Amino acid sequence: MAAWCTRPDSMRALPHRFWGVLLLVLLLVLWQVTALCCVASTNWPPVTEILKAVATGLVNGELAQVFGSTLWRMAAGFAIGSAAGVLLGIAMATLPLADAALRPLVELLRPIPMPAIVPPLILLLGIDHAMKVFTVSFACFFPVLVNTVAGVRAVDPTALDVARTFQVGRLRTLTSVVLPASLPFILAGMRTSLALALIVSVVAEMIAGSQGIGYYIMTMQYAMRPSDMYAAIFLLAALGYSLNLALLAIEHRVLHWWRRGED
Amino acid sequence: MNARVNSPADLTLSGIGKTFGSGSAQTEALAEIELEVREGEFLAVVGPSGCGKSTLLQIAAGLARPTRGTVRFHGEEVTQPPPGIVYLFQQYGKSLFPWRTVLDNVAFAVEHRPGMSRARARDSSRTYLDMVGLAAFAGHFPAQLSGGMQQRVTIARALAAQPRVLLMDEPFSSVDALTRLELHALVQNLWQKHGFTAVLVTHDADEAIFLADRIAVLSARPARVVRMLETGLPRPRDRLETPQIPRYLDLRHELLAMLLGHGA
Amino acid sequence: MNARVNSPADLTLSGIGKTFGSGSAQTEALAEIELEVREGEFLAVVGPSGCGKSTLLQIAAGLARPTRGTVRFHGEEVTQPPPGIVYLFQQYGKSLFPWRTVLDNVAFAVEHRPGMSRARARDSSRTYLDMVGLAAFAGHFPAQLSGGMQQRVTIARALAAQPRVLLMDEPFSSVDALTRLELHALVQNLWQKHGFTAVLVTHDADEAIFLADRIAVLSARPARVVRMLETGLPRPRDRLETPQIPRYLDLRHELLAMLLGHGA
Amino acid sequence: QVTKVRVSTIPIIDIAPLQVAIAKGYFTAEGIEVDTTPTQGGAAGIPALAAGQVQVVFSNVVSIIQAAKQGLGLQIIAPASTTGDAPPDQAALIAKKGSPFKTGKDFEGKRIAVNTRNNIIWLYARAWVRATGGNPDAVTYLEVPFPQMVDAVRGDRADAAFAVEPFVSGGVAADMQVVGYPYTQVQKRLPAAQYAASKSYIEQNPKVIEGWVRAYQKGVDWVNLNLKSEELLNIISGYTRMPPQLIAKLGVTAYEKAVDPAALVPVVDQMRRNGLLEGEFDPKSILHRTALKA
Amino acid sequence: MSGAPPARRLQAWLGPGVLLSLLLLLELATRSGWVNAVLVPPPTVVAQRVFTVVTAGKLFEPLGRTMYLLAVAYAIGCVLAIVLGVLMGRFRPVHGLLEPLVEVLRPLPKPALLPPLMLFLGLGDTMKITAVALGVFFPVLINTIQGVRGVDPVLVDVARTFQHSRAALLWKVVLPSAMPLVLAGMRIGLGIALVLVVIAEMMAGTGGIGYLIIDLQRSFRVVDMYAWVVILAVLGYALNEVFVRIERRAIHWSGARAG
Ligand SMILES: Nc1ncnc2c1ncn2[C@@H]1O[C@H](COP(=O)(O)OP(=O)(O)OP(=O)(O)O)[C@@H](O)[C@H]1O
Ligand SMILES: Nc1ncnc2c1ncn2[C@@H]1O[C@H](COP(=O)(O)OP(=O)(O)OP(=O)(O)O)[C@@H](O)[C@H]1O
Ligand SMILES: [Mg+2]
Ligand SMILES: [Mg+2]
Repeated sequence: MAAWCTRPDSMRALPHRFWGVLLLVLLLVLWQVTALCCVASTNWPPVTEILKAVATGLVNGELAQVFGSTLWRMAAGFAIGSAAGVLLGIAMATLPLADAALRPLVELLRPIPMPAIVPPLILLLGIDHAMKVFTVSFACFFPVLVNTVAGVRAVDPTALDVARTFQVGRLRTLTSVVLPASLPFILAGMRTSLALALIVSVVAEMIAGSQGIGYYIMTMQYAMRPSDMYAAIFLLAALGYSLNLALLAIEHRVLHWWRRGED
Repeated sequence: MNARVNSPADLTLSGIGKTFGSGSAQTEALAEIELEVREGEFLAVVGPSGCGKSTLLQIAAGLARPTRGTVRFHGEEVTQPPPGIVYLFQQYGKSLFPWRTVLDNVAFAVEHRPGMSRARARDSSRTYLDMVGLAAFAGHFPAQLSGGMQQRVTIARALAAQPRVLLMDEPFSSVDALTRLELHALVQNLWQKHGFTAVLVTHDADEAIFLADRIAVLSARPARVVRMLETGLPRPRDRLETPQIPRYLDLRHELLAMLLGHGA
Repeated sequence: MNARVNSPADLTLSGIGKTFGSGSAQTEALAEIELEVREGEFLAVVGPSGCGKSTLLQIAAGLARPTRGTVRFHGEEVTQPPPGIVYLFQQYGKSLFPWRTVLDNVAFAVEHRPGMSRARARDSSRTYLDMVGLAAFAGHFPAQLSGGMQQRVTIARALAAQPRVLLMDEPFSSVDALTRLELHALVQNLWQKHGFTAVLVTHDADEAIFLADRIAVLSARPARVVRMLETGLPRPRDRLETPQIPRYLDLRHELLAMLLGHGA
Repeated sequence: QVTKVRVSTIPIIDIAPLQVAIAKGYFTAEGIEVDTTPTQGGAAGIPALAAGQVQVVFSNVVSIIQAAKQGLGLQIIAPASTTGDAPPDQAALIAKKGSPFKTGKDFEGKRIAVNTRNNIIWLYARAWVRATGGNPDAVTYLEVPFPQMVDAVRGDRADAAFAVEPFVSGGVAADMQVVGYPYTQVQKRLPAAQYAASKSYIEQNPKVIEGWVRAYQKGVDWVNLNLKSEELLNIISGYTRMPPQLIAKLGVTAYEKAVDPAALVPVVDQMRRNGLLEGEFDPKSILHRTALKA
Repeated sequence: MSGAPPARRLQAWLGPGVLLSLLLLLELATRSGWVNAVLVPPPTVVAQRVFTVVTAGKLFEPLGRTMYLLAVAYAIGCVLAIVLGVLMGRFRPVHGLLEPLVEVLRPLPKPALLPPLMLFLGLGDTMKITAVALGVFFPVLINTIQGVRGVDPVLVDVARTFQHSRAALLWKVVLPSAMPLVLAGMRIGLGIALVLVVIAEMMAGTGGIGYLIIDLQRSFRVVDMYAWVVILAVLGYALNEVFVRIERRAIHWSGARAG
């Protein structure tokens, strides 16, 4: 039974991520060894080479510039997509007509992968920032929308009646009751979107443009500099990891009042 | 005390009927309710489970519309929550805003009123928190309080709105038995002090007898008022002594016999 | 009746202590509990909020381990839930499986036993559902029942396991006052019929007096047994008549005075 | 006053003259400010051209012909890369060292990796198989991105790959060998890639296009004169991100200043033969006069 | 408000109405030359082409391939994620062991993983299935962990007090309680899977809808391309609808689902 309710004390003694980080390190060592002895491919450089490339890229500022350019675009797309998702989500959850009007459109657009609609995107938005920011917002939009709708619908009618019995107006009810009450859902949607935003900005940069991580990865691959390519991928993983942690920390602060276990 | 019981009608429900759904899925919750709530009195409404007590109270509060009949508050027809009537919900867990501190939850009742600054709203809220004995917890969040304390916050919030009528829907049913006894005493004191009109919906015969001046007994669905009892017990009432008074024991016997439903 | 009260000890708690956390965040919930539960009796445990009643009951059920002391069930030490002891949870809403029908929820108690086929498990479950008056609802899902009905399902499930000891943690606190009265009668009847040992944790003085043979009163945290009352009221007890007996009124006065905590 | 011209490019050695012309200020001298924007091949570049988002696009000849045939209204204004009279090329068919493949016949029933099907690499892989005595339909063509081709051959997931530089040299330096140079072996002086602009833009801005081509041709002249110069290597390294030593090893070959209309005919033939083109098509119709001037 | 039939009928037609008017607008825009008809063909032309594709029976081969890849990859991704999710949600040490790896891999764009995937898995279905399964894996995993964590301790204690074994606890209590969240994750995963299958077919294609779309795009056969994009959208819509129905039946007991 012990393992079910409490974990063994030997495990608890160490911070529980220790073993996970150890596993990660072991996998990297395995990579290093295979790269040196068994896998004869330029596309599988030793980890030490990659780390060297990371160091060089960081020291000469190139990687910082590459990442900065992606982050900026990602942030813009994320902000626009999330805002649109929240606004439309509230509209769809509170106005049955808005829901009826928009739902089929939304559900049909959702499964279309971005590379399939590059030509009309280019036609409407060009091949620069606008197009990339749009694709990022488009991807961020759906999780936030779906979660906002679910969150607003889950607001307890009692909370709305409280506002009514105290004569609180509709707009104020929206901002001071509905929005905070659905915040946990909205933030969960935004966390999904954040990972998507990173992925989509990188993919968009791979298709067109001369900046950012995606372009850097492609160029390095075509220039036969796989170590530099993997350096960018390593940093990308680190970036994604820390962005998620950052949003979790924000969530923790904003939602300190929200306890999951409770029904 | 008796002056109150004979004062003019404050809130009048006449010919109230309510039917949910339509066609074959129709539920008639309220049949034809006639009820006069007198200014300043403490009225309890008891009735079997699901008979329509909450529906009735929500209609009285203007939170729901009746299918038939009218509600008048000081002569004016009630079609939406009117100023002066405040509804106290059963589920304190759902009616407090978990993202607001205790103080700001109370302030919610008044902060939006014209001419009310945030600072003033908080000041007056503090007074009411003090009345329910929670001044020390102003900065806490609801989740940090016990159930009984949370329900006290909702009481403070309701009072902060300075209602003329306070409608309470089973406000004590979700707290533990001991806390319930404490809250009974608290509500009785506040009511005596502030002189608002109180309507209490409950399943609990003891609670109704202990708190109310008059008790309206509803039938099973569709609900009608089948009896109106005057308690006539002296005030202030005491948790240990009052239940030993013969009049109390008689009322209890009568009410329970009716409710446990060995017929009507 | 009195034969029961004097029967040998069935479940013995000796020197039970429980401390949560460590270092500065330590909470001592139970100080040093000595308690003998006699075979076939109905024991109530009352005490102030948060004093450690649930903790005590969980230790007795083998669901939690004490920091100090031992629990013995018929002489054997309890370290995990032993066959023969069943725990009835307060939150019926959380302790029923929403994805199982009412019948299958009851069958959960026995379906895994060796030699028990699914059909037989269901058959016997039907019998117990019948006992709590829910035979007609076998195919419903818990969400389709009222709170009182749900709690009846958990009672049927507990009985289906044919326990020798039934531990109940405030089983009636989340249902409405009238339903509570009905459940009191139901539990009393089932207990008289099946002859299991019953331990009931509650906040409610009336409930404890009405149901129990003996009442253990706990102090505030860290809990100790500060009083043990014998009710000695005749059985079967009746909801209308029993509370009018002077002995009942005396017990109620005594217990409430203790619990409302004007000192110990 | 200065006219802005956006050029969609691919960051490979072939656009060296364009980059030189930018670096040396030849465009500025013509009153043109060129701004390059890399895309992943013609699939993004040509729609951008049609949408008016870029004015000039670098693309392989097959894509240009296909786009023109589908009515996207574009014309070649200048040559970009042309193969020589004899091997080696920048693109080669490679296989594992010691493998027995010599001719197209040997590849029947085998797998050749190409970057995309229905495009120039695929087209000339088929043409080469046929030209060297094999049946192109008896060969399987796998889509593999250029950087992964050597891995695919090495891992026996393909028998050969039609790869481009620097992957050809990289493979040969390790464990690959060149089987053939399909471009030149099928067609000498193959006009592999060109710069194109949209018809409407050309009509509205004939002077700009002329100036653009003049500046570009100056770039070609400079490159052809400085094929081995350090400066050229640095310019190429700047946009391809390949180390200059690697570029030096690969070698930069001379560039053309005009497109030979006759050279387009066999390309169109090959496309027709392999099902990429149906119906009438006159290659001259897609050549703007600036592409013809020597 | 009172649920009168005309109002409800209006609502039912509103969505398709909005869709149709948008298409009509597009039709006018392309016909009148506002929008470059070569890049964005009129919807009627595309609709005609969809009709031709369907009636000529050219639909099934690519659709079948795409669906096959989708089904296999989706099944693998879901099963792995649920198994690992239950282990990670239930056992802290397993969680500690795998969490950093998961969190590092999760935000990586799958196209960036293509080089090593191709190196080790080749170009065939194995590679594509792995890439897609990986995309399905993460949302399902995360939701499963959350679902398993959210199992009410009271339910676990119920199983214990009735003497159920650990296996039964897992099977009868933990899995069903986590089911609403697992299914929600699987629904997100389904959307991602379709997008990824299509992208995988685009990147290393030998067939399927994705390959067709990219091939048609590269050869500028825009009408055909849009015909397939429309087919793809309808496929995604239909898959989601089917899933939602199954989900509703499977967890009819859970009131929590919305959206
Ligand atoms: N929105 C609704 N739609 C349909 N039926 C409803 C609705 N609200 C209430 N009802 C039905 O009307 C009847 C009365 O409900 P109500 O909640 O007023 O009873 P109650 O006396 O407050 O019950 P309880 O004792 O459980 O608090 C019930 O049968 C209920 O099912
Ligand atoms: N897992 C735990 N970790 C830390 N402290 C705990 C834990 N469980 C209970 N406690 C603390 O132990 C004390 C006793 O808790 P318990 O739930 O047993 O009290 P109770 O008498 O059942 O309360 P109630 O009247 O609210 O049911 C409380 O102060 C509680 O905060
Ligand atoms: Mg009610
Ligand atoms: Mg407890």
